[in-house]
Order: sequence, then structure tokens, then C-alpha cells
Amino acid sequence: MSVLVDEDTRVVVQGITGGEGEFHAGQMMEYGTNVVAGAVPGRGGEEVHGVPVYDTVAGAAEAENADASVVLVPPAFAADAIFEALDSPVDLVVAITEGIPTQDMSRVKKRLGETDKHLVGPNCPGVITPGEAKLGILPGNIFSSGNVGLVSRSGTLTYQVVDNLTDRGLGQTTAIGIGGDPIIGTDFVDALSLFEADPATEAVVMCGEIGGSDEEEAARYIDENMDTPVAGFIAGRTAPAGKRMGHAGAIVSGSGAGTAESKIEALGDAGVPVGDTPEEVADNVEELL
Amino acid sequence: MSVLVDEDTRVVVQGITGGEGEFHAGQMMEYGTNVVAGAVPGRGGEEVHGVPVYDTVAGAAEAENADASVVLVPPAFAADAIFEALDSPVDLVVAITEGIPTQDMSRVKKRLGETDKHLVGPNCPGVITPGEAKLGILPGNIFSSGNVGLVSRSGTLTYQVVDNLTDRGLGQTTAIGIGGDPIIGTDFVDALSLFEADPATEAVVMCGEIGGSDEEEAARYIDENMDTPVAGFIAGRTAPAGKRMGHAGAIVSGSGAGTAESKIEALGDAGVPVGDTPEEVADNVEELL
Amino acid sequence: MRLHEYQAKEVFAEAGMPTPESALAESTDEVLDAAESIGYPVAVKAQVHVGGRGKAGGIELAESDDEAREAADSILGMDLKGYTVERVLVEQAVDFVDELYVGVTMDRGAGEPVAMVSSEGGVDIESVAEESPEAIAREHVDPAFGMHHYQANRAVYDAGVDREVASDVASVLTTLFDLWEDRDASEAEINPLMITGDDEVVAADAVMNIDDDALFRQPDLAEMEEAAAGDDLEAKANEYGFDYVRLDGNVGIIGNGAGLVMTTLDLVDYYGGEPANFLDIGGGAKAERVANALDMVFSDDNVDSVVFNLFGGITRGDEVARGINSAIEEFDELPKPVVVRLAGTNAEEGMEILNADALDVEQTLEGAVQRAVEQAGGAQ
Amino acid sequence: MRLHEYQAKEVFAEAGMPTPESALAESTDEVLDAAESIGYPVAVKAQVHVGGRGKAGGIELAESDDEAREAADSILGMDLKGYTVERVLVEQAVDFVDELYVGVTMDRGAGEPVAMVSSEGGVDIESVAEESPEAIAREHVDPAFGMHHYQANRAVYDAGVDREVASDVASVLTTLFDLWEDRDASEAEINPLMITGDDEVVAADAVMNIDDDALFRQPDLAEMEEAAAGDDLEAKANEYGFDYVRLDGNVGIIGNGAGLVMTTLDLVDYYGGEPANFLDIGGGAKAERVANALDMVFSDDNVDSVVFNLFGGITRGDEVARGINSAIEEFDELPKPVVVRLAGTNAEEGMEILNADALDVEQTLEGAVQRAVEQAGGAQ
Repeated sequence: MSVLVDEDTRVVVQGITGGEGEFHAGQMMEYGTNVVAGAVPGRGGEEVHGVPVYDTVAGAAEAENADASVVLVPPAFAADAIFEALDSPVDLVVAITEGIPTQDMSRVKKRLGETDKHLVGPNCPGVITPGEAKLGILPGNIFSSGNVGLVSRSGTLTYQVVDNLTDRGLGQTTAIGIGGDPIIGTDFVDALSLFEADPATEAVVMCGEIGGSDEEEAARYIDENMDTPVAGFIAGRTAPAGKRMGHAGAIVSGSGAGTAESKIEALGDAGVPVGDTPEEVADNVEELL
Repeated sequence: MSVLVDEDTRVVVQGITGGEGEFHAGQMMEYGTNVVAGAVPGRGGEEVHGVPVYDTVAGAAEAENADASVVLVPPAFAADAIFEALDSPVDLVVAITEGIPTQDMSRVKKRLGETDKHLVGPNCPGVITPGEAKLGILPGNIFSSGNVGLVSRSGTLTYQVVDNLTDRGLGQTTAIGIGGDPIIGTDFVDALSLFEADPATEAVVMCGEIGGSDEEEAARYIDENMDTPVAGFIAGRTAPAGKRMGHAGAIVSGSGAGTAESKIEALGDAGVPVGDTPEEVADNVEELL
Repeated sequence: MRLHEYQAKEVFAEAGMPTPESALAESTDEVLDAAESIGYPVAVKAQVHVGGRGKAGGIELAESDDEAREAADSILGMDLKGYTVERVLVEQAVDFVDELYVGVTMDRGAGEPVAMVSSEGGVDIESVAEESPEAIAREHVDPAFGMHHYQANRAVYDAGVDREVASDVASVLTTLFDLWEDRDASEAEINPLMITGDDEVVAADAVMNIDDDALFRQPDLAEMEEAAAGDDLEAKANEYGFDYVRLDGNVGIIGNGAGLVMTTLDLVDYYGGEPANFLDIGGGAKAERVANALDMVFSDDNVDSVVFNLFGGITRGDEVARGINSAIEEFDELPKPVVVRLAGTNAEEGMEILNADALDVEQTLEGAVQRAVEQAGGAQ
Repeated sequence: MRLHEYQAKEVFAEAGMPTPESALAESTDEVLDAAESIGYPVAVKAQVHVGGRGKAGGIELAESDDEAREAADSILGMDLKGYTVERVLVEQAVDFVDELYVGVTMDRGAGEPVAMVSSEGGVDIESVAEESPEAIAREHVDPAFGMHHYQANRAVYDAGVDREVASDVASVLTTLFDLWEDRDASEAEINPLMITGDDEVVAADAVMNIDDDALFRQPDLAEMEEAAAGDDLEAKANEYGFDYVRLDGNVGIIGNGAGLVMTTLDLVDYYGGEPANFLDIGGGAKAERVANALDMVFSDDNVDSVVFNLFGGITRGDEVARGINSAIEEFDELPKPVVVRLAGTNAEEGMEILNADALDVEQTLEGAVQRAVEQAGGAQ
């Protein structure tokens, strides 16, 4: 079992003719992902890695019966690409692109709320169900199949934590990189509710970071609605206020909102052990299982 | 029984300090309508006809526990006034104003769809439940209480038909003027479904006119969903194509869509007798009851 | 309000739409000057609000001064379906290899705009819509968001537009949508959008209808309307602020409220007469408005009788009657028989005080219409 | 990217926002010229990205040439919380009777903008928000529709703004929202918005933060950033395309991926050290980028040791190692000790081939951080 994606997921890659798009489409296919088409306006009729390219996402999804898309287009065009995917038959959109203007994402979020679809990202590494499918740019080889769900705002930190888990034989059901932007599609609560509903997921790791109040809301959700145990990690304890730490969303505001302390405390109050180091997170997961 | 409004409806009049607003607020109150407040930006704290004026609809509705508003503001500001009412505690908005730009109404319609509220109009005479309340500019004295529901795109035509009904002692549960614009809030199907659900309404008169395809959709709805009998009238049989007949929405398109023939035929097919004259409509209602 | 082609093209060009070089001309000399400065071949196009100008002889191609003079002489001053041609647009003739259609209109049923592209341009798009609806790609646009870029692309690819010009056509559609929205159009279309041999895209025709209710915020377009005032009676109606439509019959009709006036027209027809017009004087019944309405209908030479059907709502019938009485006092003698019927609030009181010497007073709508049809010469 | 007050006011003025007359000056003479042309009294305001300029002596009022000279001499060149003042804005001093706050920002949690008005302007709005949140009227704005006019009105009336100026303040808020949207701001505010004795409304201060990710479509604003480049190291990071934040400690940190770099900082702190910076070199590990990153961290005099923590994802660890090796070959000798740890795909192979003569190679993240803290002088 898994959430969001599995071996049956049929994927359209938006931007498949670009450098990133072509490379990662190849990597996804190599991992076993069922990539069925690409979508790039003006490039319909071509082929990349043996799959057909269509001019529109709707055209690709209809012809190839796709149910998910991965957005690998440059930031200036990415919001439009997400709008297009949301207006096509696909149910899941995974947006990898970093650097989409926040106001664009605000409008995307409004549209998303008018649909029943899932958007993961943007500015995220994607979603992987080890051994079945990966939608995005995650390095498939560090993941292993198992019973731990993982949700994280950060890419390489996810890899670090997964590395620690895999080292101890703690495999994953699905790992979801929700992305480091201030406005994202799937948030912690959405991802946690998917894992809570998944019988195969027996524990969840949640890697948060400074900025916003998603982690605090997740803590409330965990406290009130979750039976599946959760282990936490929060990056950015040493970040100064007012500075953006790499991710557009990783910023403690001038007034002191969005600190690591606030998030660690909220998770602690919800009974979530928060590790001081990635190693400790793996320790905590072992204990919770 | 009645639909939409009754003696308990608590009404805010938007634009109550204007000429039309003040006059019709007075007329509504004289009829017995429970007008509890006015709303006009910049005029908060004043009084009109003894009811307090507030700067905002939300302020008025909260302070006076209102659940409906009547929009009597000039066309350039009317769409904004409707947006404001939809973003306040009132559940019913009756927009009387004629001449609101169609693109404004397109945006209003989108917002309306995001709420659970009712909008009647614009460019309509309003809603009346005889003997209980009128929200709008209808001449209360020609109506009488009874068991016939009435829904119409036209004001004075409604009065004419009501006159014919009242002459024969056929009173009304509620009469709804849905308005003559191309894009309106409550359409025929919405109004018919309200009457269908109202046990006191034993027959419905539906007065349509040329333009659009609302009457055709109503015919389908009547055929498939209504037990309450409906008598019809369609104005504009002699209207030439391409000319707007007074109402912004009363136009047979150049390609011949929206003709009276099409509507009369659709209603006929749905078992709705369509009168050739207002007298005949009253005859038909008598037969249906 | 419909813009003339030359006006719509001005608006288009301002927005960066590719349009052919052109100039407006009101005389043969102006046509020749324009043609010379643009360079032959040129098209000489009548600027009147009439469909099918080409077939009716309102558009001619000229490759030389002689041909341009001939075209100017034949088109300027000609009668095109009842309209006299006073201006022509002299325009660079585009050498095209393909013709597309692009348009934006309001879909009433959906309550939102729809953008359209078809590779079958240059012909009547309504026939295309009827005969092969799949040849028109449609994108409904969310009015809160406006048209997304992907929608323009999708419409273009779905319509099967050639890959070489697809992106330019998508830009044209985007510009057209933005214009439609910014200018409060009810309809904007380019038919044909010409594709030249070297893959240039050119708006060869331009249609824009503006929402009359939004003209208050489009002052420059509202001015174009004044410049292009048409029919005398319609201009008068505009001046008086009446909703007025001229028809072919001989029974003049005045009333209040669009639905009731339409019904009165329908009843004239039902009882065998022929309505001469639709005239809605709107709310109230001030003497001046009544007099203006009578003046309008009397000015129509086709009118043989008039039916005046008023439903007093908030305004009481006796007040309406006094308004009518004082209006007809302004005429020494009414030039045509007028049948009046009052209904609604205090209608009986009103009909009692109406000046029955000058007017025919009837008790019912049906009776009034029948009487007016009779006065106009009886059922046809 | 934060605009300077003078830049934000230029943008405001272009949009029709009422701003006081002002001029930028870089010398005492320029201050005097500006003051003379504007007329006394004037405010002389330091143009640096520092909060609380007034309290720190960065704003002075001048009523005469002498006072203006004195203000210019004291402010120009002064050190304001670490920034040298190179420019001042000389501005007409507004005689006010009331101070309001208006602002627009993105509410992350709601995913939509929020417009705010408070009658308690002129003070730190964040304290107002904490101490009396009801003193700030808020309107969430639907990003598809933009701000409706009623929302601007409602915010103003809900904030209890005086009736006499309410409509002007609503206009200011509308203009501010439109600017916020058109200019891709993350934050736009006026604090204080001054109300004069004759009910004029004037933006006495102006704050605009622009979304860095949207600068590509705000070329004129992007240019302002280059003109206002700050700290040397930050300028260098900008040039190299690194996400970089300078901190106070002595352990330099280089890594890939924001979350992992933040975690490395946290671990340095956890093991008793003090991080000197945040530096994210992003994806891949080309030799040039590695060399640039080392150059940056070595240029920071505070740095005593460096931890280089890379997680090879799609890029294999052995490739990363080769990138690091070839980068350090560019240095004759590394000026500061560097601890490297590689993880992820082919990490072991990578660590084996790392140049262990020049580098400290550690197997775990925790180990690497501890070693770097040690090299920098041990836990504090």
C-alpha cells in the first residue's frame, strides 16, 4: 500500500523536451515509473524516451489515459502549467519547479480549492513509493520499501533522514516532498491525513522547518485526529529573524512568527518526539514502531 | 407558506440614502416589510424612515441581525454592492438595479457559485410574498395572497399577469421577478425548484421572453422534476433577430438562437400550456388548479 | 453598440494586434491618396453596420489608380441594405495562404466568456458552428482569473492551426480576449485572421460589439457611437432615452416595461395587425416623456394608429392619466388615432379622467390592441 | 528584495499615491539645494535598510539651512546598525493631525493577500498587532478577483477612520493593493499615512518588499536592486548565484539544499559551535561552484573552519568527490581547515577518492560537524 502514487500511476511529464524534463523523465522511467506521455506546446507529435509528446496536457491525458502529471518547466511558465494540469483529466499534479512567484501560487491555490485534485509542491523533490513509482527528482536508490511514511518541506534533508532510516532497515510506504515555498498545494495536514488513512503506514516522519505555521497546524491535527504515531524534525533553530534561508518559505518573520521553537513546542505538546539530529529521528521512529 | 421571503425576513436596504433607495425603502415598510437597516458607505450613523444606516452591509447585518438585502444603488456601483452583500451574513440579495455591465455580472455569478446564498436579479422588480413582505419595487397592492407561485423575467408583464390572476381571485404564494439581464442570479430552474418544494404553491406561472435558453432548461426541469403544474407565457414572438428589446437579455441572436418559438415548443413538449395572451394564462391556471 | 470596422481596427492596433495598413476615406480623392500612400493592391471597404458587405458589392479590390477610382465611385454613396455608405476603409490587400477565425463572446448560459478558434475562417462562422461544431475549438474562461495562457494555446492546437503560426495565433487570441475584457465588449472577433505565405498573422477584419451598459466607463468608445449615429428615429430615441426598435408595420406601440411592450407587440400581431415599433418609456409617466414618445411614434410615416399601454405600478393610475392628458395638450390635434389603456394601481380612476375627446380609452389590454389594429385598417 | 524608501516612493508616486515632495541627496550641498527647492521645514532621512531609523538618529527635522547642514553632516556617513548611510531623502515635512497605518501582505496560512488599515499609525504595527489586534482592520483578498472596492471601504470604516478622510484612505488602500499586485510585492505598507489639518492624506513613509522570484518580470525594480547592492559578501553570493546568509559565528558551512544546510547550522550549534553562515550551493557539484563556495567562506575573516556537507542525489557521490578534488586543486593550500562529508548515492566510493591530504573526511553528518567545531576552537 502507499499514498498518492503506485505502479499503476500513469504519468504525463510537462516540459519533457527541456533539459531537466528529459533527464528526469528518463530517471523516472528507469525507476519503473509508468511515464506515458509528455506535454509541451508546439512539440506535439515528437517522442522522448519512446513516449509521445502532446501539445496540451488534456490531449496527452486523454490519449494516454494518464492520471498524474509532473511539472518540470521554468518558473515563469510553471504556474500556467499547473493551471493547465488542473484543467485536464489528471488527478495529481507534482510541481518540481523552484522559484515560482508567490502571487502566482496564490492564484493556483485558489483554483486548486475549486477542484478535488492533489497538487504536491512546487519547489519540491516530488513523491516516491519505493519500488513502485517516483514522480519527481528524488534519488530512487536511497529509498526502500517499508512501513514508514515521510513528509518533508525539504529535499536533501529528506534524503538525509531517509538514509538514516534505510540504514536501519526502516523502509518507507511513500515519501512526499511538499516543498519549501510559502504557498504550496499539499500541506502537512493533507499529507498526514493521507498517511493516517493508509493501513500500510505504521509511523510517519514529518520534517518541518522555520517559516509559516503549517507545523503548528499539523501538531493540532496530529493531536486531534491521528492514531498513527509521528516523529518530527524541525530545521532552522539557528536561523536569524528576517532572513530567507534558501527556501522562499523558510523565514522567521521580523515579528518572530514561524520560529523553530514554536514548532518544536507545538509538536511536543501533541506527543510528537522531535529529534535534535537526523540520527535521533531514526531512533524515535524505531521506538514508535 | 411562501418561498425566499416572509414576514420574518429582516432586510437591509443598500443605497437607502439615495432617491430610489429612500422611496422604495418607505414603500417596502408601508407594505409591512421588516426593513431593519440601511447600508451606505460614509453615511453610517444616520437614520432613514427611522431605521439606522450603517457604512457596511456586514456592519448592518451583524448589528440588526438581518438576513436579506435589497440593492438599490446606481449601475456603476451595483456589482460591488452585490459582492459586498454576498460577503456579509445575509442569505438573500435582491438586486433591483438595471444596467449593470454584463462582465460585472459574470464575475458576480462566479462568486455567487462559491456561496450558498440566493441572488435575485439584477434588473428585476424584486420578490413579494403577498401580505407578508416585499423586497423590491413591485406595487404591493395588485398582489393577493393565495396558492399560485409566479416567476418572471419582466416587471410590468408580471404586474399584468398578476392583475389578471387577482381579478379571478387567484392569489399568489410568492412572486419572483428574476430580471431581464443576460446573466442573473436566480434563474427559472432555481425559482421553479423553490416552488416545487413549497407545499403551499399549487400551481406556478412562468413568464419568459426571448433571448438565451433559460426557458428551454426550465422546460426540461419541469418535465423531469416537477409535480406542481406550470402555466407559461413567452413575450417577444414578433421581435426581429439581432435587436435588443428593452431588456439587455431580450435578444434573438443573429443566428436565430433564443426565439419565442423555441421556448414555446420546449414548454409545450414539457406539458406546459403557453397562453397567447395574459388572459389566456389566467384561464390556464384556473384549469390547472 | 457595434463599432465600425475602422474603429475596431484602431482599437486593435492600439493593443498591438497585427492589422493591415489602412486609412479612412470619405471621397474618391481621399481613396486615391490613401491607396497611393499604402501601395497597391488595396481593398476598398464600405464602413456600414451590415453583414455580408462583400457579396453585396461593398468591398472591392484595386490594383491601380483607375481601379481604386472605380471602386471609390461605386461604393461611396451606395445603398447597402438600407444604409448609405459615407466612408470607406482603404486597406493594404493581404496575400494570404490560409484564413482562420478567432473570437470571444459571452456565453449567457454558462455566465462566462468563451474564446474560440477555428481553422475554417473567412466564411460565416455561424454556419460552421451549425454544420461542423467540432471545427471550432472553445475555451470557457473563468471571469475572475481571465484567460490563462495555456487556454489560448490549447484552443489553437485543438483547432488544428499550423504549428508554424500556432504561437502567433495564440498571442492574437490572448490580445483579443484582453481587449474584450478591458473594453467591455459583448463580442470581439477577427474573421478572417489571415496567414500570409511567410507565416505572418494579420487581422483582416475586426468586429467589436460593446456592452451599452458599460459605455460609461469606455468614454472613448462612447464618443465613437456619437460619431456614427445611424437612423434618424433611432438617434431620436437615444436622445430621449427610450428603448426603441423600428419595425415594418403600421401600429405604433408605446408602453412601460420591456416584457409588457413586447407582449403588446405580440398581441398586435395576434389580432392581425403589424407592429410599427417597440418603444419602452420606462418607469413613471411624466408628461414630457409621454409627449416625447408620442412625438417619436408620430414621426414614423408608416404609423397609422398608436396603442399606448401603461401599467401603473408604484406610480398611481390617476397620476399617469394626468401626465398623458397634459402631454396631449401640447398637440393641437393628435395627427394619428391613439388608443390608451391604463392598468394597475388606481387604473379605474385614471381611465375616468383621461381626455376621452382626444383619445380612444379602452378597459383591457386585449381590447386596446384590437381597437388600434382596427384604426390602422383592420386585420391584414 | 526590499526597496529603499526613496525607491518605493518613486513607485508610489508613479501610481498616483499622494507622497510629500522630496529629493535624494548624497552630500551636504545636495541636501541644502534640495531643502531650498522644497522649502523648510524638511525631514532628512537616512536611506538604509534598517528598522527604527528615527530612534537611531537616522531622521532629523530641519527648519533652516543651518539645521539642514547639521542634519546632513550628522546623518551622511553615519553607521546605522552596521550600514553606512550614503544617501538621504530630503522631504517636505508634513504637518499632521493624525497618523494611520495601511498595508498589504501575503497571508501564507490563508494563501491569499490581506489588506490592513489601522488608526494607530506611526508606531510599530507589529506591537499594535500583538497588543490590540482589534485595532487593525483586515480584509482577505481573493487573488483571482483582486480587491473589491467595498473591501477597501469596509477596512477603512471598520478601522474607525474619520469619516472626512475615509474615502481618500480607501483610495490609498486600493492603490496600494494594486501596486502590491502589479509589482509582485510580498509586502507594501505606509506607516504613517499622515492626515493633515485640512484633511489631506499623505504617504509619509513607504515600504515595499518585492518577491525575488518575480523580479524577472519587474525589470525596473530589479535594476534598483543592483543600484543598491549591500554587504560585500552578499553581493558576491548574488553574483555566484548562491543562497547565502551571513551570521556571527566562526564555523563556515557549505551544503546543498536549504533544509540540509539549515540542519547543518543547527548541528554546529547543537555541538557547541557557532555557525558563520548559511550557504546553499544548490544541485549538482561542478568544480567551479565548489571553488566559488570555498572562496566565499574563506573570504569571511570570522571563519576558522569549514564543514562541507553534500548529499548526492541524482548526481553520484564519486562525481561530487571529483568535483571537490578538482576545486581544491585551484588552491595552493587551503587557508582554513575543511571537513567534508558526502552522503547519498555512491557516497562511500566518493569518500574513498576524496583528497584526504587537503581535507578532513568524515563518515557521518554528526561526525563532520563535531570535527569542524573542534577545528574552530572547540565547543564554546
